[in-house]
Amino acid sequence: MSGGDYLAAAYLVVLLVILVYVVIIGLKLARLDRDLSALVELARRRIEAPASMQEEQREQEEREESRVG
Amino acid sequence: MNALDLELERGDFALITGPNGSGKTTLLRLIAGLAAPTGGELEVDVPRAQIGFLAHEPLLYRELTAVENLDLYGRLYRVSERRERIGMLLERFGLWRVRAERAGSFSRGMLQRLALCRALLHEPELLLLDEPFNALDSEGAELLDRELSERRGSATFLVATHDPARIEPLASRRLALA
Amino acid sequence: MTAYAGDVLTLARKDLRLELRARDTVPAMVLFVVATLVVFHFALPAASGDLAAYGLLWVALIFTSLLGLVRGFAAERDQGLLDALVLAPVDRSTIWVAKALAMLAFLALAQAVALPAFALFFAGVSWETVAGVALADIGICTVGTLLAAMAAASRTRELLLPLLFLPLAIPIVVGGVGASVVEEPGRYLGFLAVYDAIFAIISWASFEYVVTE
Amino acid sequence: MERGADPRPARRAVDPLVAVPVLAVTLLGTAVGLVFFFAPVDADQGISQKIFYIHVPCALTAYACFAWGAWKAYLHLWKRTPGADMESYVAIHQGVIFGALTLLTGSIWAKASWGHWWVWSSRQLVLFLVLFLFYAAYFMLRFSIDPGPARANLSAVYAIFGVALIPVSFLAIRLAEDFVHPVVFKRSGPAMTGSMFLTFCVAWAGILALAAAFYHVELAGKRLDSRVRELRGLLR
Repeated sequence: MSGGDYLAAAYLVVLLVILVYVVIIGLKLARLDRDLSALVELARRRIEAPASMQEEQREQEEREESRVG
Repeated sequence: MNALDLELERGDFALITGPNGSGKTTLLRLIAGLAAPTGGELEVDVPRAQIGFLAHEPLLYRELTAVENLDLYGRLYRVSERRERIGMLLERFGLWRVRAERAGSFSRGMLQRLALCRALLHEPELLLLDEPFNALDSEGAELLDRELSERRGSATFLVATHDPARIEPLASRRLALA
Repeated sequence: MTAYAGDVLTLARKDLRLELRARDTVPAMVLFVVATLVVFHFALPAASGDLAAYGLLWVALIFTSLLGLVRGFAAERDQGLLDALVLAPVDRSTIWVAKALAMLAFLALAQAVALPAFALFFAGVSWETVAGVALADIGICTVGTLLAAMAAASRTRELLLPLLFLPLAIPIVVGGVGASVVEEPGRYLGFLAVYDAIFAIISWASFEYVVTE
Repeated sequence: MERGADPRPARRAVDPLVAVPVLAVTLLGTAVGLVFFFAPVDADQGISQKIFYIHVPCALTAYACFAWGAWKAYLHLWKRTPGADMESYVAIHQGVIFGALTLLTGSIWAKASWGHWWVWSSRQLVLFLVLFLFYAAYFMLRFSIDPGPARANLSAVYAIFGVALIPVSFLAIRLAEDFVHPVVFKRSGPAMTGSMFLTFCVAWAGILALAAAFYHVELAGKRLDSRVRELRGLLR
């Protein structure tokens, strides 16, 4: 390994860490997107179904929530 | 524990009821200054030296004797005539004959009585009692009844319990936590 | 000042009385340090000489103090007593000073056996080493007591304290080993004193936030 | 949340979430250009000396992150600034990332110039090893306490210990050299010519901007998390 290879290795390592960081942030955004779409679904159902069906709603949400979470 | 607003004047006797987990203990810890509120404001204009706190835990050192425990707190709370006051309290709560025994050897009821002595040792203005009657036998419960009725009016009380029958007659304020 | 000192005395006496009554920390520390030194004897190859022995002495001292520190707030934590001490109308840093003094006493007792044992098993213990140990003990007890209170508030108590303590103990080991090994150890003793001063001030100023919300 | 009724978050003059990354990209772009095409090759060490332009900035940026984390910890403890605990945590998280980068690039540089992946006589490398252990314990502490005021206080106190540990450990490492490891490999401070110094400054500014970008992105991510939790609570 010549001096130049080490130099390339050093900068490559930094680039890799930056890319890993971007991937992590991307995964977080994907998870947030999934959570938010579940919540939008929840809100829509809440508006359509009157509050009186609250209890039955809650079980369904629990099941849905456990699938998403 | 969700939102709540509570105003207490000096001399009030507030009874806090509610099922387990409704936040009774949290409320007492907040007022005692052992927990920080995450929202809203909390104002307790009673100095720490004037607060007596009875928690689920007896807050006593198992390895120390009854007298040593009360002596420790007596010094920290700068109680005047400490020795006499400790003797009187142990007498009143029927613990005089076991005063030199390790708190670790006490039964749950005796520990609760000793904890009451600790909470009343420095004649606090504000008394926060969390489930004071549980683990007390009938004799202990009568001693506590007498103590509460004697001090009613001269001190401010906040008593949390989930069977309020015993304290109902003394209460001037009631707060039910959902 | 006397009220502050009075509270420290009350709390420290309570810790010493607890130890006298239960007698579980100091005997364990003494046996641990002597056993560790014996293990080190077998761990040292023949030609390793005195320098390695001094290094191992300090490893033994650091881990013995860890043993004591883990027990530091055991009584308060197991019986939820920190609430009672925090509620008492005392300056919260007195709890730290009193516990640090108690730890210092336990450590000194363990080292009163460890240093002669080291001299017997390995190599002579110079006055500089003893001075180094004394200064290091102050640093260990000031920082260690605060970290013990932190660990007591966490779920993984015994596991967490060594992780929190060892990085902060590296400078103490450097100062200590230097004091025992180098000809003119003045710089190392001075460094230990500086370490003690810096971390005593920070611990004293921040202990209140470790035990209250 | 504090934004009240206005559904669309108010647009601050310049949103750091955009400005800082843009600054980071431009600075790092010029820095890489300068390093490879402008900065002269070192006479005795050769091309591998150019690792200096990434290694030292990462180290200095890590110090800055730890110091920023301690500052936020101070604000949390003594000034009760809301949100300071989260900012302290994120800042220290950046510090550990750039600390790890310092260790990695440093060991590559050590291999290039002295043939060993780890060299105890390079003080800065050893200091980062100590700091890395210390701040790894910071995360262990944080993950072993339930979220709440107690965790915030303990993390803040520990963060302040960390920043005090930096100078103390540096002194300890220097003192240790006399008996632990007589100095064998000593890198004379690079006599920096004008162009080298310019490249170094641009590289450092770039790395600092990169850390700031990560800091803002992560903070925004954490804020989004708490908003989603809050929304879920409301709809529950």
